[in-house]
Formats: sequence, C-alpha cells, structure tokens
Amino acid sequence: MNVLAYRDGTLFNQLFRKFEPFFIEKRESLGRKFRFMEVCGTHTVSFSKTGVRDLLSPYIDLTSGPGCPVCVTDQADIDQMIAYAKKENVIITTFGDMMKVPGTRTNLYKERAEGADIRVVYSASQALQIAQEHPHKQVLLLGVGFETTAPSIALSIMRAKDEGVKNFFVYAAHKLTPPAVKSLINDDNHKIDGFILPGHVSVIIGREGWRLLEEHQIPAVISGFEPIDLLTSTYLLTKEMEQSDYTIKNNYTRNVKEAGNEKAKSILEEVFTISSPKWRGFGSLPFSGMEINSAYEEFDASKRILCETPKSRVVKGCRCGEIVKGKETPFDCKLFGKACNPDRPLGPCMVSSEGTCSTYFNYERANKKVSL
Amino acid sequence: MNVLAYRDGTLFNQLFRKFEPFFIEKRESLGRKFRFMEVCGTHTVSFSKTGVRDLLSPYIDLTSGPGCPVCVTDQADIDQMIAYAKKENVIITTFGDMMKVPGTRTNLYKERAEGADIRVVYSASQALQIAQEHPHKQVLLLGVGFETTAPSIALSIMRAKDEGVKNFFVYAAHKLTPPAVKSLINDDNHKIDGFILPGHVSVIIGREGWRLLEEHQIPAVISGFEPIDLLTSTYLLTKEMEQSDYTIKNNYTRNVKEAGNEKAKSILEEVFTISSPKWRGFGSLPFSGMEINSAYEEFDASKRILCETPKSRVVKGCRCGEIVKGKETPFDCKLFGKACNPDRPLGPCMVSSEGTCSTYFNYERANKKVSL
Amino acid sequence: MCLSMPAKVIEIDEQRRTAKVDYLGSQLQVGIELLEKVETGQFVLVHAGEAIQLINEEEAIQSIRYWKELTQG
Amino acid sequence: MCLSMPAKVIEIDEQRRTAKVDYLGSQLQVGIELLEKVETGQFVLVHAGEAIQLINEEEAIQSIRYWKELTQG
Amino acid sequence: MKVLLSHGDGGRATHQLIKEVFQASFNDVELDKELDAAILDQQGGRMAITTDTFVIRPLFFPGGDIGKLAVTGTINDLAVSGARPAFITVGFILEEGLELDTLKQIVQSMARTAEEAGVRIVAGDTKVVEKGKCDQLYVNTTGIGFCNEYIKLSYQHIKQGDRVIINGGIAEHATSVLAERMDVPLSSNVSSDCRILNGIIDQLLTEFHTIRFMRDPTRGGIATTLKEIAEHAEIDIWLEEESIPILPEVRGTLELMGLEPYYMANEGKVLLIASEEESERIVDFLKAIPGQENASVIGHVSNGEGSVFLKTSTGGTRILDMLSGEPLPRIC
Amino acid sequence: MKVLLSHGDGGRATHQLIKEVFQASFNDVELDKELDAAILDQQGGRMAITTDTFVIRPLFFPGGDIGKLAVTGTINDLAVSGARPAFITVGFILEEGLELDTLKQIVQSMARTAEEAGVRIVAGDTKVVEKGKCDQLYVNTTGIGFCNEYIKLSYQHIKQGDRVIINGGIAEHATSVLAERMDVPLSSNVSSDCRILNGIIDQLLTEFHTIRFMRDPTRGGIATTLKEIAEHAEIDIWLEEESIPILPEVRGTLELMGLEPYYMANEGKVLLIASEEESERIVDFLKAIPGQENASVIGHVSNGEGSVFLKTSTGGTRILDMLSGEPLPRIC
Ligand code: SF4
Ligand code: SF4
Ligand SMILES: [Mg+2]
Ligand SMILES: [Mg+2]
Ligand SMILES: [Mg+2]
Ligand SMILES: [Mg+2]
Ligand SMILES: [Mg+2]
Ligand SMILES: [Mg+2]
Ligand SMILES: [Mg+2]
Ligand SMILES: [Mg+2]
Ligand SMILES: [Mg+2]
Ligand SMILES: [Mg+2]
Repeated sequence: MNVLAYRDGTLFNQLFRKFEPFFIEKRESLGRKFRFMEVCGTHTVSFSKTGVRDLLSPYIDLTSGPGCPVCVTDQADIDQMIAYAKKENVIITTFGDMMKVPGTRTNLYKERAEGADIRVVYSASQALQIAQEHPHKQVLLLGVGFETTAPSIALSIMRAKDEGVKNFFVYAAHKLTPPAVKSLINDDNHKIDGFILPGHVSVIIGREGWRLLEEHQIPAVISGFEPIDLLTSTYLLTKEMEQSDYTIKNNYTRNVKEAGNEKAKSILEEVFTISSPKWRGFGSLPFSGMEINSAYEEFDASKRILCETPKSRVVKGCRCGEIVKGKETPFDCKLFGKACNPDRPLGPCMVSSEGTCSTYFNYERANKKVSL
Repeated sequence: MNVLAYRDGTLFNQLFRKFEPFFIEKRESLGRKFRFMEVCGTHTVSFSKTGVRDLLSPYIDLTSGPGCPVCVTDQADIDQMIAYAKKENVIITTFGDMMKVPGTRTNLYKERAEGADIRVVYSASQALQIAQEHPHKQVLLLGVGFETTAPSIALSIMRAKDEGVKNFFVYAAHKLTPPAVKSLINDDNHKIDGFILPGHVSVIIGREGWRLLEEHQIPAVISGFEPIDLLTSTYLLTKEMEQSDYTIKNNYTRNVKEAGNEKAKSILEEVFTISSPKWRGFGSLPFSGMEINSAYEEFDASKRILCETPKSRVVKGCRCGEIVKGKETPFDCKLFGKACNPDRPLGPCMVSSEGTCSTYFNYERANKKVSL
Repeated sequence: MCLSMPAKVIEIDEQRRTAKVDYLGSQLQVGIELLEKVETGQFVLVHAGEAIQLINEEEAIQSIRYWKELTQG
Repeated sequence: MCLSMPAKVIEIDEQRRTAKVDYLGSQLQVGIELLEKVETGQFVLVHAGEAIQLINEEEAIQSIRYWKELTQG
Repeated sequence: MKVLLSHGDGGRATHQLIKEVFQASFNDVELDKELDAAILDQQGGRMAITTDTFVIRPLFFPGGDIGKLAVTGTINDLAVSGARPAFITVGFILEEGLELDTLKQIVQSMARTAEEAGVRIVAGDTKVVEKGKCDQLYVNTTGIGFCNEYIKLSYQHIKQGDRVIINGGIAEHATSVLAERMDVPLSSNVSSDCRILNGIIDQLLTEFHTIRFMRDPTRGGIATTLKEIAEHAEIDIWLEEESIPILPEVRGTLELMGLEPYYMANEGKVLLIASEEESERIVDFLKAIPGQENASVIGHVSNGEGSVFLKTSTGGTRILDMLSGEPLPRIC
Repeated sequence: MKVLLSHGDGGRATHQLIKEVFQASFNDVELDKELDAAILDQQGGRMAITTDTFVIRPLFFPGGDIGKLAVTGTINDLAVSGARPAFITVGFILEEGLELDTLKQIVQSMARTAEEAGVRIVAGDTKVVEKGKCDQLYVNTTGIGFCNEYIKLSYQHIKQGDRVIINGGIAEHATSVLAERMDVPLSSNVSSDCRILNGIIDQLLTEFHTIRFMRDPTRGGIATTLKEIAEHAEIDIWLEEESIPILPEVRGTLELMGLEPYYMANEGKVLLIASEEESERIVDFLKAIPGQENASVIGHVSNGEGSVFLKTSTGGTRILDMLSGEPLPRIC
C-alpha cells in the first residue's frame, strides 16, 4: 500500500479541477457558501496545514467542532489534574498535548519547573512501565482523549491488574464523540449543512457508531486526513446536500469498518462504564464519557489518591466554550493573537496543537490577512 | 582568653632558646636522640605543619602513633561501610575524613560518583537532621573516631530515640585510645622513651583515664596542639626522662580535668558497651572499642540494615599496619610518594589528612630532601 | 483528535503482544493487543503506540482507483 | 585525631541545647548537651559541632604566664 | 575510570586530566603552556566572535556526537557570518561519575573536527559538578574568526525577488536524536547532518557576489530562522513546500511523533539569500559538492512586514512562525 | 516568573528572554543585531583568549555573585596575562524553574562589572535544561584582549632572587562561600575579594618594568598556583608564613573546618613575581590603592626544581603542593 497515494499533488489538482465547477454550481444554486463542520481537531489541523481549507474557502465555510480532547476537557478536570501534579510522591505521566493547557492558576509545564515530577509519554504502556520502574511512587496517567485513545488506556489498566501493579492510576476524563455532535444538531442556532466525521474515532466505533445521527437527516461523511481524503469527503458531502438517502457515508473504508474495532470496544466495556461528564462549552452531556468501573476501581486516581479539589474559573473573555461548539471562530475572540497566543495561551484551544485557536493562529492568519 | 597566646612566635622562640641547651645536654648524656611518640594524629599534623618537628629533629625523633581514627579502622570495617553505601535507599552520612579511604576495591568518593547518596557532615546532629528530612530513606552515620568524637554520636542516638526517629542508624567503629598505647608498651621491640598523650581524648577521659600507663613507669605528658603546647610538652617529657615520679603529667590543664568530662562519659556508658574490635596493624585489642548496647540496638546499622559482608584484603606493600604502631615511618614504605600519594592513596595513612603518610607527604618531604 | 499513521508490520513479538512497524522508513514498536490478528507484511493504523486497526489494503487501492477514474470520466 | 577549637560562647539557646560560639571572629552553632552548664562569655572547646568541655580560663592564663616567666628566669 | 569532583577542583587531578585528555587531543602549543590565557601573535582584521553552549542528549548520535556538534556549531556560526574561523575555546562542565573514556572520545572528536576545519583550539576550562547537577557533560565553545574586508553580509542587503537557498535536506539532526531524547521505541536510519560548512561557504563567497545573507537553521529549524530573517529585514519570505528537500524517513519519523520538520534543528545546513540571477548557479555549484546534492532554491523574498508563508503542495498557503515551546510527542 | 524549558529552545520565548534580560542589561549594539556572531571592526595586535565556566554555589555571596565573579574571573585571567581585556562572550545554562529575577540580577551584575572594566559583552547564548540537570545557573565567560607589544610575561623570565608579591589577604573568596557550600551552621563577616584587577595591573605594568610573571590564585589557592609556577619555571619558591596576609576571621573559619588557607580560592588577588629591586616599591604602590592596603612581599625565588616551601612562624619549614581533592570539612 502506498501511504503517499492520498497525498499525491497531481491527482489532488486533477480532482479539484473536476470538482470546482460542481462546488460553484452548488454555491450559486444555494445562494451562499455551504457550511460544513469538521468535528475532529486533526481534521481542523489537516485542512489548514495542507492549505485545503484555503482552497475551498470560496465555496465552503469549514467550521471547527468539538474534536480536540484537550479543548473540551472541563476546567475543573484540568485543575484537578494539576493539583495531582503538585502532590509529593506522585509522578504524572501525560501525552505532550496536556503540558501547557492553562489551569485556573498554573499549568503542568510550569509545575514541572516548580519541581513536580511530570513525564511526557507517547503511549499508555510507557506510563505503566514508569510505574513498574518506580514502585515507591504513585504514577498517574492523565486519561484525556476520545474513543480512539481510550482503548489503549483501558488496556494499560487491564495489564496493571494482570501484573499486580499497585502504583498505577488513571485520571479518566475520556469523552465520547457522538453525544457532542448530537447536542450540536439539537441546537437550533446551528446552521451546519453537513458534518465531516472523525475518521479515527470511527475506526473504533464503526460507521454504526453514528447511527443516532441518521435520524436527523443531516449529511455526514466519515473522512480520512490526507489531502485527497479531505477534498473527496467535502465533495461527497456537497453531493449529499443535493440528494441524500440520509445514511452516514464512509469515505475512509480502508480503515473504518461497519462495526469498528470490536475487540477495542469490548476492552472499553471491560474497564469503563458510561458516565455523563461536564464538557467545556457544553456543560453536562448525558452518556458522553467513560469512567473506570468498579472492577478496576483500584486504578482510579480520583478514588484512590486523595487530593483537594481546587477552585476553578475560566479566563475572562476566552471564547473556547463557544469555539468548541463551532458557534464562534477564533477571530471572534478579542484576545486571539493578542493577549492569547501559543507562547502564552489563555484557553485550551490555543495550546493544543489541534485546538482551533492554535490552528488558526499557526495556519490561517495568512489568509485572513490578519497581522497580529 | 587569647586563643593566639599559645601560638605566639616570640614566646615560642624565647622558650626554644631556653630549652635548646637542655635538649643538647640530654641528647649528649644519653648518647642518642630521644624517641618520643605523639599518639594523636592531630599532634602528628601539628608538629609537621608548624615546623616544630623539623626544629626539634636534631634532638628528638618524634614517632607517630595509632592516633588517626581512619588509619586504625580495620579493612573489613572500611569495606563494610562502603558496602552499605552501595545499598539502594540508604543515605550515608560521614565526616569528610572517610571519603577517600581505600576499601579493597573502591572508596566512598568513587561510590558517590557511581550514584551512591553520600553526604559529608560536620556533626552527628547534622546526620540526624538529614534522617528527619528523608523519612523514606535509611540514613546511616559512619561512627569513626576516638573518645572525643564518640559522645556526640552517642548523643545523636539518644536524641533519635527521644524523638522517635526510625530511620537513623550508626555503624559504630569507635575506638578507645589507652588500650592501643598499652599494647605498644607491652611490645618489647619498641624503643619509646616517652609518650605525648592526645589532649582532646584526655578532655573526655581525664588524666585519670591514663592511670593504667602509670604502672609501666614510662614518661607521658598530656599535651595541647599549639606550637607552645608542643614545645613545652616535649620539654616536660625530656625532663621526665631524667627524673620522674611516674605520674602522667597534664600540660593541657586549660582543657583537661582529672576526671575528664563526666557527663560525656556517662552518655557513652548510656549508649555504648565496651567491645574488643580489630584494629589495623594491632589485630584484636581487648576492651578497645565501643558497640551500641542492647537498649539502643534499633539504631545499630550492623544489626538493623541487612548487607552482605564483602571480602577484604589490604593493599600489597602498604605498611600502614606497622606505621600506626610507630614501628615504621612512611619513608620505610616502598610505595610512599610513588604508587601511593594523596591523589591516589593506597592505604588509609595516606588519605586521612592526619594520617602519618599524608602528613609526611605534605609536610616532611622538604626536610628529608626527598624528591618524589 | 487522534493522530494516527498507517504503518507496515515488519516483525511480531507474540509473547509481548507488540510489533515493529515501518512508516516511511522509520520503525516504531507498537502494541497489537487491540487487533484480532495480524501478520507481518500487513498494514496497521497506529495511534498513541497501539495498532488500533488492521488496514484494508484492498479498500485503500480501490478507493484511490475510484478517484483516479473519476478524473478521467 | 580530634580537631577542636577554643571558642567563646556568645548566645545560648537553652531550648535546643545549642550555643552560638565565636572563634577568631567567625560564628558557629554548636551543641552544648555535653556540658554540665555554660554561660555566655565563657570559652568552650568545640569538636565536630559539639562543645566537649568548658575551658578553664584561669588555667589557660596561668600556664602561659608560667612559660613566660620561665623565659625570664 | 570515572570523572570525580577532584578532576575539577583546579588541583593535581585537574592538571592530570588536562594533560592526559585535553592537551593530548587538542595538541596546541597554547594549551600546553597552561597559562591563564592563550597569547596569539599579531592578529588583524574585522573580527567575528560567537559563543554557544551544548546541552544535548544523547551525547552520541548517528552522524556525530556532542563534541563534533559543539565545534561544528561554532564554526558554522562564524562561517555564515562571513568570517574565516580561526580560534576556538572549549569550556566543559562534567558530571561526577562520567566515564573518562566518554570524555576522551568527545574531546578527540572535537579535535578532529577542528583540524578538519583548520581551526585551533587555544584555550579550555573544565569544571566538575556533583552527580545529578548536570546531564553527563555540557560544553561551551566560543569561536573567533576574521572577515574579508570586501564581504559584507547583512539583513539590509536582502531585496524583493531574492531567492532562498538551502544546501540539503531539513530536520535531519533533530530526527536523528529524537527517539532517545523523547524516550520513544523508535528507530530510523536517519543520520544527523552535523557538518562543518566553512570550506563550502568560503568557496561560495569567492565564487558568487550576490549572497546577501546567510544563517544556519539550528534550534527552531528553518521556520524560526527564516522568520527571524524576515522580521529583521522587514520583508516577507515565500516558501514552496514541494521544493524543500526532506528525506522520506525524516518525514515519517516526525509524522509519527506529530512534529513538523520546519521547526526541527539542522546542524549542517545553511540558508542563503541570494539574487535571483545567481541562485540557480549557486544551487548547481552546491550540488556538485559531495553531500550537498540536495541543495535547492526553496523560496523567494517579497516586500512585506516580516512574514514567512508556505505554499503547500495542494496549492494552499499557510504561515510559518518561530518555534513556540519545545517540540513534544503528541497524540493529537 | 520562572525560567521554562521554552526559554532555551531557540524560539519565541528565547527571543523574548534575550531581548528583555540580556539586551536590556548588556546594552551592546552587537547583541541587538541578534546575529550568529558579533562582527567587530578592525582589531589588531597580539591577542589573548581565555575561557572559564562558573558552577559555584551559592549564586549570591557576601561581596558578589556568580555574574560578577564570571566577568571578573575572565577579566583577571586576561589582565594577569598582560592583556587589556576588550570583549567578553557569555554562555548561560539555566535550570528550568530558576527565578527570572535571579537571572536578571546576575546579568545586571555582569553588565556593571564589564562596564567598570571597560569591556564589551558582544555575544551570548542561553540554554535551559530540565529541573535537576543543573544547579540553578552555570555560566561560561570567554574573554578576548590585546597585549602591548613591549610587555612579555613568561615563566622563563623568573630568576633567582625575584620576589613573590600578593596584593592582599588570601582565601577570602572561598571563606565567604564556605558555610553555604558545606552546609554548616557557620557565619562570619568575611566578604569575597571578588574584584576586577585590569586597572591595577595596567598601572603596574606601566609603572614597573621587572614584573616577570603574574597569576591570579583562584581555585586551588596560592599553594596550587605557586606550585604550578615553580614547576613550569623550574625554580623553587620560599614563602614566609608570617608575611602572608590573612584576615583573622578567615583563619578562624578555616580552622573550624580543618581547612588550609593556602589551598583556598581567591577572586581578586594577583601573585606577582618581580625583581627584588622593584618589589618594595610595587608593594608601596599597591598599598596606596584603596582595597590593596594589605599587599605584601610574601616570599622569594631560588634556583630549584619546582618546590614551594613555607617557613613557619616557629622557624620550621614545610612543603606546599597542589591541591589534592576538593577541600572537605574534617573532624580530624
Ligand atoms: S484565542 Fe485564546 S482566549 Fe480566545 S478563545 Fe482561543 S484560547 Fe480562548
Ligand atoms: S605510603 Fe601508602 S601504601 Fe605506604 S604505608 Fe603509607 S598509605 Fe600505605
Ligand atoms: Mg587564572
Ligand atoms: Mg552562536
Ligand atoms: Mg551555533
Ligand atoms: Mg579555568
Ligand atoms: Mg559542589
Ligand atoms: Mg546559528
Ligand atoms: Mg581561564
Ligand atoms: Mg579564571
Ligand atoms: Mg546560541
Ligand atoms: Mg531535554
């Protein structure tokens, strides 16, 4: 398989020339640009980084959705994780994405400079290994992520139990994507013509994982992340607008099966139980999260490591809550690029590399001709 | 009190001019130089550093005795201490003197470079404080020293008990001085005309501590460490040779009482019990050491911290064993200043700053016109 | 939200349930516990150090062929 | 074998059984638990962070005087 | 044998170390004198001075080691400034417990690199710190060079229409050290590009006369360096993604970790800004030099206000900025 | 605010740090240019180069701080070499978590010292390492100076009968940092002697013509430095204990710890070897300078083979050697 086939510039350009008249025609017939939402943060970055967003911009407004796990994590969860980092004898293990997410008063990056033992890991199994290497310490993995990431964390918990590891803990703040998308659809203020659904979440939950969307009869396509994926998914979605059978289209068949990854789903079920956590911007969403269940309670940091609950407050003026819902863009935030920038991020959307504000700061300023 | 009075160069020179004819007369009448032993390592250093040894050398051969605590410590004890340093979770606390003492294979200085946690302390109470600051570590103090140092270590053990410190341990290798001196007197090969007795040991044990020497009818003077102390003690000892009442003379009355420091002695009795340890050079000497007694056993490293017993071997050619007995001088050792020097000491006498070899290396090469 | 790469399996350690995979010439050790089964030579999708799916190569080839043909149509 | 210095007591902390002593203008905190009693202004002999003896100043002065007189005799 | 604290206390052990390790390898008469300063006979001209400290991990990497890197980095800083490197000083910080053999290897590597570059190492210093107060070994190199009077490189000479040239593939150094630095079970055959450039640059400056400015894109990568140039020169720079040379395995490694090649360090690359007219000939000249075969024009200069734009292969445009924060492995 | 790793990654935060801390304090046009190397107009003459890294603890001590010390040490190395210090480069290693204010204070102290000495700080570098991989802050300074043609100082000029002169009390720097470095509950009013000597040395070299050689007795103290001189010059040096200036509280502090003043560091002292004829006048000249009142002839040179002897106040003789191993507090 040639990984690079989906990046092929020549094919991309041929396709774009092929689709462009169709995009123009549809825009003219509708009397406005279409408004699609890319749910996934990785899509947000890909559309920008490849320049496809820029290329499509005469026809399509691409809005970014709630698909950056760091961005939708509730401020209280962020603060709680930082509070754990301050505890003596605790080693925090985390994916790099979390390091600079601003808590109410500080962040992990700064806490490390203050002496907290915080290690960036690339995988959950690396975190488990650190626990095994430091039996006298409590090793806590920050469990942030969607359906894609959660199975590997569930696996590490199962392995810890298997191997009798007593000092490995997970702070489980995992989220499920469909409930967030559903909540957006139910919101009447939303003018979204179609959804580009997250390819890698779909790898786990399958096309069938989106069934609840079908009843709302909104066009939706599961997409990959390469330029040709992005372009063709947008094309398919435009076609759906014209005439749809109201089934979720799968434009990522090389990776996404009807039922997803059944083994991963069963592992999630083994370790987690469905919960209704708070999301940034959304508030509490029913059945939208995963908690460690009672059989694995001994690995649940929130139950097994005592820690005060810090007071949380969102930075005044930060629009992340609206941005993750796709209701505003970073350009609507007065702080964007001024008080808030990647060096001194004020909200999570500016810090995560796939946060909408960060992506727009890094990639979109050129097109908006915004000098910041 | 003027601390510097006993260093006064003018008075020293006046006294020397006064004593010199007497020294000459006595040497002539005896037909040879007198041979005195300074028992104490600090005396060894003081005689050399001040140049008094050099000045007296036409009349008096000053031999160095077993008064360097590091030098008389048995090789097995040294190796045992180093073995403790290699243990994980153990912090070794030690007076600086021990750092470079060669064990059979390595020394503390090198073990620290290998990662052992070894801290140089200035007092036993500092070691106890380190234990209190690191409750999860076992903190082990290397208890090397004579009667002068032992009370402060005993005190730290009592305090640890008082304050319920559970992670403070002492490796007790303390030695008593009089039994070593007695063993030298009993040795017929020795041609010692008189002893300069250690002033600071005497501070603790008092003049009465030396009573066992009186029966042997060998001249002995308790001396301080300043130039005038050294000179006048030598003078008194020479006078004793002529006519003695065979009592120990006290030329350090400002610090040494008849009964010594009774409080210190009672503290030693409270914590320690008399033992018969091995000394380098001497082998086992009866009633010549102090062990932690059963009431304080919980602080005894040798009883409470499991550790393998390493194999010990003395460096081939090293004469330390004979040197601490005053039977040889460093110049008799083939390694002196060549394979063995303060940068790469092979025996303890070269490493301790008051070891005889180290002292001779640092101060006496000039006079012997030895180029090394 | 879930950076993943398609990589070729070049070595499997059944004992430890890991595999060495190759992506554009660089090799990474990944877990394979989330896969039913996998063989060397197959492609897997890698996320956060775990292979999260066996890639359907047939589909990969077909899709791209479909889009290529479309440009000629 | 037992490096010790005569130092003047300048401050006593009875609570902690320590004293601040002065030796030639530099000050050190030492334990005083090995002494029966001690007052500021007195001299003590310091070894390894502990005062191990109260110095007999009278004797100190007398001795040196004795040796001085001897040179004149 | 290991480094002990006494190797750094200025006494006998320090002298021995200096003699056995440094003098033996660097082999300069000024070092042998063991004076407080090297004294160098009559020197003259416009003088260039640069200093850099190297705190990298791992000490040894495919294609080099910290010693080679430290000498190379300083030589290249002088070279891109238009100076002929002449003298280097070396200041070590060693961690107690470092293997002496490790130190020797590094020192010998420095000596080789300096010799290859025709540069003298004339003064040095060594300190040893307690175990745990350093990561094995840090080293500072300070370099002194002299400039030809007629060569004046400056931000101010950069003009609209000028071309941006690079002498080969980007991000190779950073990629070669990535796995070990990030503690990730990753391997690739990427070698660091670590290489002295003074010879090549000397040739370029002799051969071509419209080189406006040069920089070596080390920490922060080509993005950061070009952004610095754009800001200082008050121009815009436009890059073509497709013409930026990058090895597939470099791209692969970085994508696996979620990192961008434009922000990753190079240690044997130079960014040249030159006239449009000469640019192709410069590239051809470079390509003829072994190891520089991937040299390429990667962009051009336009009037502007200090932005760097990247035209992607799909035809879109995005911005490049300075690096913000150390690159960390990401999952999203 | 604290130093973060991103302050050292060469990106935006590094630039900010450079601007706000270094450029603001050092205030040199070459630094403002942010180029790879400082370019200095036509320089000429015999050139002296020296480098030193400073890893001291504590960072602040009575009489100075690591910044003052780092500039002073390098200026003095140039000055004792007979050179007029001209340029200094500064290379920092910062520990993640260091207070930025601490850094600023140190940088300002460097700037003040350099200004006082009439020296420009023309290039710099900053790296940040993870918490626990450095002891707050290390700094390298490299100095460049130029020598008057007619001044030639050399071991070879030292002759039998020459005198050894020091410009004041010994061991003051080491004593001032002792308590904190050894973690001992000790206090004394000893201030470090940390002081730039280029002005004084310049005057001496103008005024007197039989100064054979100079050294600043830093690490290892006067014993180590004189032993080095004796060995290199193949002569013996005889010191008179009673003429070596030493403050009583320095002596007291060191005796309490069992340490010898001859092996302890000085940071504002110079050992001069000069002819017997000029030696007393040199001392008188020094004594007239504020802060140099304790200058003294402390010994003389004889033919020999590289030994240093100390005549004690009681009339005895002992040997001084190089420092062997870091000085540790002792009980015996
Ligand atoms: S720009 Fe910053 S403050 Fe504004 S919404 Fe984005 S993250 Fe929040
Ligand atoms: S010189 Fe060295 S080897 Fe010889 S007796 Fe002394 S310590 Fe032992
Ligand atoms: Mg010097
Ligand atoms: Mg530089
Ligand atoms: Mg550089
Ligand atoms: Mg130096
Ligand atoms: Mg230190
Ligand atoms: Mg550079
Ligand atoms: Mg120097
Ligand atoms: Mg110096
Ligand atoms: Mg630099
Ligand atoms: Mg690092």
